[in-house]
Amino acid sequence: MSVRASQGDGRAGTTGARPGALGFLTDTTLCIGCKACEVACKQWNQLPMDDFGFTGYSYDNTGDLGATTWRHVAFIERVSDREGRRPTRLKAFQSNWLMLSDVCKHCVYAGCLEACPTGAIIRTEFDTVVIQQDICNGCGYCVPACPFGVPALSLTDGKAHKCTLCYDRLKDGLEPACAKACPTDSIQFGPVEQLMERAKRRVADLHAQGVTEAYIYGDREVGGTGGIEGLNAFFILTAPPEVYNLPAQPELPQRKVLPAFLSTAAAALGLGLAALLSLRR
Amino acid sequence: MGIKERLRTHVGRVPNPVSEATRQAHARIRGAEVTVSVCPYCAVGCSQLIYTKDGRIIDIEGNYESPINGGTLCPKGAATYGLLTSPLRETKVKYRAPYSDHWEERSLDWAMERIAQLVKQTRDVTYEETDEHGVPVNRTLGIGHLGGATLDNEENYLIKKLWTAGLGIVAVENQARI
Amino acid sequence: MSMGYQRRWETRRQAGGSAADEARDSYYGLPAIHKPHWKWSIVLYFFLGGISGASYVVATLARLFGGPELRPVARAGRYLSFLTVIPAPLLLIYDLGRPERFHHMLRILKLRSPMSLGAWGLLAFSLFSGLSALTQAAHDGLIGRRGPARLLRATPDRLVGLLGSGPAFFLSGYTGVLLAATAVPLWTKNFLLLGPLFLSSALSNAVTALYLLLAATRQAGSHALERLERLDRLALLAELALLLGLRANSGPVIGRPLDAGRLGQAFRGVLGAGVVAPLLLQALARRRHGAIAQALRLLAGLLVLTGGFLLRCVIVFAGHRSADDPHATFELARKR
Amino acid sequence: MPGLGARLGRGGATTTQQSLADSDCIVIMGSNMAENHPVGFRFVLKAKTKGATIIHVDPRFSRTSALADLHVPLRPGTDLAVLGGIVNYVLNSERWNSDPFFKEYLTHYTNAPLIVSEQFKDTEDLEGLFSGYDPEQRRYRTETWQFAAEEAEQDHGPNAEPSSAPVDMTLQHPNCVFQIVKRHFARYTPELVEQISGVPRDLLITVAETLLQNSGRDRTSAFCYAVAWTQHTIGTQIISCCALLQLLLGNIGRPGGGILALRGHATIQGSTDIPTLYNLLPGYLPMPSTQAGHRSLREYLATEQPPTGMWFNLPRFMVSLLTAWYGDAATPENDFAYDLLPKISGDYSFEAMIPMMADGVMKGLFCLGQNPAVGGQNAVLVRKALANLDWLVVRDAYEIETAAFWYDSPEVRRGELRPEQIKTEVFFLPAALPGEKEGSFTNTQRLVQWHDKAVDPPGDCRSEPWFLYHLGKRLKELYQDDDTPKGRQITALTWDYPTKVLWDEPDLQAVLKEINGFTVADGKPVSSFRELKDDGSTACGCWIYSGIMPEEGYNRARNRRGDDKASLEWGFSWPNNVRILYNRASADPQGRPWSERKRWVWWDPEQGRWTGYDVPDFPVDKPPDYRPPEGARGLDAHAGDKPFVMLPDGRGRLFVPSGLLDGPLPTHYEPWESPVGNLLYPKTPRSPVAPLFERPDNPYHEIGDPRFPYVITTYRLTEHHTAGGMSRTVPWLAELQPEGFVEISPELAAELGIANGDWVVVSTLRGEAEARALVTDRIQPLVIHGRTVHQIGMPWHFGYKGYAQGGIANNLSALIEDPNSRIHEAKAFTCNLRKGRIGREGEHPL
Repeated sequence: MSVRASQGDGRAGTTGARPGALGFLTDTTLCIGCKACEVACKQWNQLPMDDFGFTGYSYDNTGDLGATTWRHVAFIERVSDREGRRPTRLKAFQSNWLMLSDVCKHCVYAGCLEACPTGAIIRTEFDTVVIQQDICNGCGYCVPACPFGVPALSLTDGKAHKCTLCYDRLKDGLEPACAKACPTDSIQFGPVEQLMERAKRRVADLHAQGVTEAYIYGDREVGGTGGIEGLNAFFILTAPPEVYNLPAQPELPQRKVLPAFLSTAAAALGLGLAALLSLRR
Repeated sequence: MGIKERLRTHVGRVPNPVSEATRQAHARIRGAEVTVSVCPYCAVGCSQLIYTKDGRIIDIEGNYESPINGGTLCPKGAATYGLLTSPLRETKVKYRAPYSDHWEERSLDWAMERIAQLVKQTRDVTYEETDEHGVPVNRTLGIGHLGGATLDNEENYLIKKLWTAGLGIVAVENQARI
Repeated sequence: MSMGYQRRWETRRQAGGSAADEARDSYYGLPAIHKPHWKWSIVLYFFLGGISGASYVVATLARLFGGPELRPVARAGRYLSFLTVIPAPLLLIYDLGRPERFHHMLRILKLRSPMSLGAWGLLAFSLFSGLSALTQAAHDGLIGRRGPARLLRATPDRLVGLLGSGPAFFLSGYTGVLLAATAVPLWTKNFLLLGPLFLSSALSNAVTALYLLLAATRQAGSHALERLERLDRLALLAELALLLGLRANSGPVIGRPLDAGRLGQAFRGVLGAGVVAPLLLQALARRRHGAIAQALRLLAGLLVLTGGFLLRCVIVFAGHRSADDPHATFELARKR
Repeated sequence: MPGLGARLGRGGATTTQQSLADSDCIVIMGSNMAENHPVGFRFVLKAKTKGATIIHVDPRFSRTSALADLHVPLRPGTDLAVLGGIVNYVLNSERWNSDPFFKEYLTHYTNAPLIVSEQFKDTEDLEGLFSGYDPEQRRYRTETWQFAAEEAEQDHGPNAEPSSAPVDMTLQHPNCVFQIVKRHFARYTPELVEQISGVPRDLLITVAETLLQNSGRDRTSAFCYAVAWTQHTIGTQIISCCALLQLLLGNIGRPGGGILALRGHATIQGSTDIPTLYNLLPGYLPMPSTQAGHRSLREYLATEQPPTGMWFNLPRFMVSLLTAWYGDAATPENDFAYDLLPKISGDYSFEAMIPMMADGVMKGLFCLGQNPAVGGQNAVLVRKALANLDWLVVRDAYEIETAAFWYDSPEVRRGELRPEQIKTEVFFLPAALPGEKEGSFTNTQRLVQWHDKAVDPPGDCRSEPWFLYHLGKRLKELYQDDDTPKGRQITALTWDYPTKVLWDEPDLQAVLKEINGFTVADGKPVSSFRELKDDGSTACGCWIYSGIMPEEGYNRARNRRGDDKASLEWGFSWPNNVRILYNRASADPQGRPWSERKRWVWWDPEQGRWTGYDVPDFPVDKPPDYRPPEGARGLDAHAGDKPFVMLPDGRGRLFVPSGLLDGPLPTHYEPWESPVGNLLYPKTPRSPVAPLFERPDNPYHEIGDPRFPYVITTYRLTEHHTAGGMSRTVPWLAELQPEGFVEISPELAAELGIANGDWVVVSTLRGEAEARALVTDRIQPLVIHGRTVHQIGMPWHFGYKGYAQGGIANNLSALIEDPNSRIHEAKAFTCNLRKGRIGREGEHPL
């Protein structure tokens, strides 16, 4: 896939990440789909197992991110070509069976956070996005407000949940559980600025090794678009975002608030006028 | 918090009202005791840290110091806490009498004594002092043993020593064979 | 796996088809975003809130500009507004995952969150609606003649009505913005239309409700009813235009739930039976007299109200459907 | 393990996981490393990041293949043909014949130049058989497999290889090992290998060329394998063929080289070193056997002690072991109580035990952390055997299938068997888990690591040492007045370990000290096996672990200081803390590093000793130019350029005159159940010496049986562990792979009308298992002998207990063994598959 160059909005850098922001770089080219991240996350956060069953979706039996699944590994089989021929000479690193450990993107501007009417969702001192469980009243508005399908309401406690980027661990200077467990360093944790530099070098290396498909998902060109201004948890992918069930150029939903209110106000004026004209003596 | 500060954090375009619980949040392993362990699953040999508070395990993670895993774990290793605390974990002795259709709960001491008696009975009946050529063999084929590859070296040593050298049980086998 | 959608193996799969085939067009057809959990209580809130706000506006305008003929309209509008706003917070609290924490809604005021604005707006409007209704009741002698009643009669009800019309319009229309400011493809794609659509529908619903009430109780004269019907016609025409615009603007992929299945039928039902048919029936009624005309108007009124409720059902649940459709999400967020 | 042992001297992995990061090419074959050893796979990716080529040879496209540069699909059971093809290509390649490195390594470090007896006849001459075959007994006599000079001295026993055997350093002699090997593999042409295995010829050549380009003075290649090599009737020979190839390529004993055996259990290596195995004593001493003539200690030593090499020290190891076990009862006068040690006279391996139980020979069984009702071959027969026991003791943390067979097995659920008909008295004792007890595991690279105790086990859960110690105490008491051998055997056993307060838990430091060895007089630990004596003055439970506790209270398994080189201060690696085995070979014959890049252990002429990053696996002060004097014994008989210290002549063996039961050279035979015959040797399609269990409840499929047209292979998933007792019971793992399934290709699915997610039933003559079908391109049909052969893959974790359940794959497999390792064949057999279920909808699977 080729990602078109950005429109050039004059801002430096490829994301609007704030200085000192902490985040994840999830490099799918190093992912072996072991799901250690899923388990380490559930272990640390003491999340229950899901209501499960065999899906037939390759090796993905958890399906998506949810209230009790904050890391989710997607599996996409791209083994055969159209004629059913299996490859033998493969691209360097992950190829043909794509695996991605999905997670909350901790957007630079986050739809869930801006939607939250109670202030339960906050931006922390680490620039991560966290749902405060002592505040959330389960209105559920953050759920559709996320362009990535991350937060979800729990059936058991009625509140919204998602990855906290291990906020409690960060407070003690500990690495998030998933990044720590990841055996192949597919999940890397650190200051977003450093991770972005590393990701760019990695993508350049991959291109040099013939993996010309590799690109960063989560900057202002793809993933972190439309007012989101980049993702603090971003990815290196080798196929179009949709393959991994990710939107290519999502928008921050709250961008619509003002224009929508303006059009509604205009309608109110119009209808009010119509009413006035209709009703007046 | 002053009213001004409160307004600033609670009213605005996108205010950021941090709760008291969030301010107090911290890793539950803060101040916990740490014990170094080894992952019980495969043979890669990942070093683990077991965190305990008040005699209870609260967390198990990889050990950064290990030259093998360097803090990482696979899904099974990461689930070790679950292995120790699963709701399905058995902590009571269960006994099933011959031809019975149900388990019975028994004391550990009763079971140990009954097992010792059964070992003696079976061994006494099946013991061979010599083979058909009169060569001393001092063994029993009447009792067998399976398991060892998930046990400790010291445990394997005691198994081999007690069963084979002490009781003449020769059919002692573990998962290395499968 | 999050709740609310089926696993693929519960549906038909083709012999010989592989896991790779199922992930060819999308990720096994699984949703790319999460839809909200909103069910009937929210739809009902949208409906009643719309009527409440719009009837308040109608009442205010009737009081301000309608002259004595429209006094009954103003009175009925104030009562209707108050009656329909009472269940609103209850429906909202009922919908919460943690209802006991409903007051957290008023913990902050967040200008970027339509829901936060909505909570405050609903609170503000309830005060106005309550005050106006009480004032009306005081005038009508329903709460006695002394004490508070006297105080209420002294309130400047026209000024109150004027001030309350802002929140009233807000309550009728913000729900459209609430839907628009999400990642749900059908809603956000039509972000400029939903507010006006809900507003016009609210107006026609409120007017129709008032019309039926006044006609049934024979409280208003024919002039008053004619004016109401005129307003209803305008509102319905606006609604018709907005609905057609919404369908066209949604496009083939995002708009698919408006075409297919039960929701498609419902959408066509809203258009046909909820908007076009009442317009035609009203036109027909204007050429007739007596019982037939009354029956036609009654039918038209019922169709409008049913259509108004159904419209909100369709918009909400078709939105859910579009959220479950990864193609709709990708269409919305495709590379530009 | 005999596969590596026979050619290199020890059965253990020759290298470490960390050393893979130094590889230039890594071939993963017979292993799905990324899935089953994800953390070990880090080092593969580290090598890859540095530019190494990763090759995965495997029937399936797995998570390992996804990260590889080459995926080489082959039919299950044809690994040896593919390896043979690589050997053949290498020997005739331009590079191998032009770079002097290879021949220098070969002539000095291996037995390639040795001349083999004229009487030896190869499979080339005898249509797939070696000389000395006895068809009656289905076994080989090895007299004709010896080296030329030895023939006259047959009396010295099978291990007697004098270091003075004739050699031809030019490798031209027609009967030198090198020429025999070359002729032996000449048949394995890329074309024929393609027909047998389905590996396209150009792909085979690419693999061989990649290996050649990445082997030499300055480059090394490594092989990683696991049970997908061992679990074949020719498993040992597959591994030994890899050892042969790595010797040819000069990759053994060098950083980034070697063969990494990937073990599946936490201490499968340890439970072989300190074997809970019927045919071994600790430290790889052979178990005394009446069949081998071990009637007395003298005879035992006479047959097993070679005059040269490390094993010359056998008497010290054996006497020290007997002293450790029988203490005061072991005296020089009574041959250290050798008679009390039981003798074997047959096969009592796991597979042999199953018929013993089913036939009532074996009446009682202990299962300590093993789940044969799921993990045992022909699991239907296993459960039948369990139902025929008088008593069964299961110790586990969970109620596993083996404990529940009498009320919850498929047989009971189908109504074929009722609990009221089963006599077995069953004890389930809850076990303590690591974290609740201390002890040591030996990992896949022979690294012994101690785990400390964090908390007390819950309820009645107890450690194995507690159970054994107290059961032993009770039995000693029961037998205290019995003066017959069976009484003396148990009463003589040393069993006095200090105990700790809680529940009288035996002190494992004391057990470790006994394993390490100590001088009897003062009880002080020995610092190395070199201190062991054959006069009863030392006791030692496992000589290869000597040095793990060099002084009282110093437990080297508890060392926890790692570094980025050999990490000598992290744990203890047997032998003697050596990390890369045979590392003398990391230097050239003169003792200099082969290259700066591949420096590891070298001779320091100034200090007059071997030095380097690792502990030298070699007498530390033996100079490279040392030549043994006439009549030298033990290690003194090895020259200074012979790295393979365990072997009689110190040379790695391309040709194995003894120690392998199925031939001195690796030969491809088809799996016992195969869709096709053997194209290499049509008259000898299958292993001529594989031990069979021919009985009505263990029937085999004939070659090409049309009722069972598909090849099936069984395997594990990242998300589960072995027979599932430790993973299907854990919620967080169960949800990740919640049900049993079989993987089939879209081609087969289309043929049989099966949709993804459908129920299917897999069947053999032994039994059936049902599962969901996962239709995937990762499984592919192969063209074999010109016809399409479909493959089926089935994870074998699943059973009828725990959260995640599914049909038992081992219901399908058969009792059949590799003659050397006595490991079964579950990686390749034949089966049928149909759409449908055995049980009813809504029931959990059978």
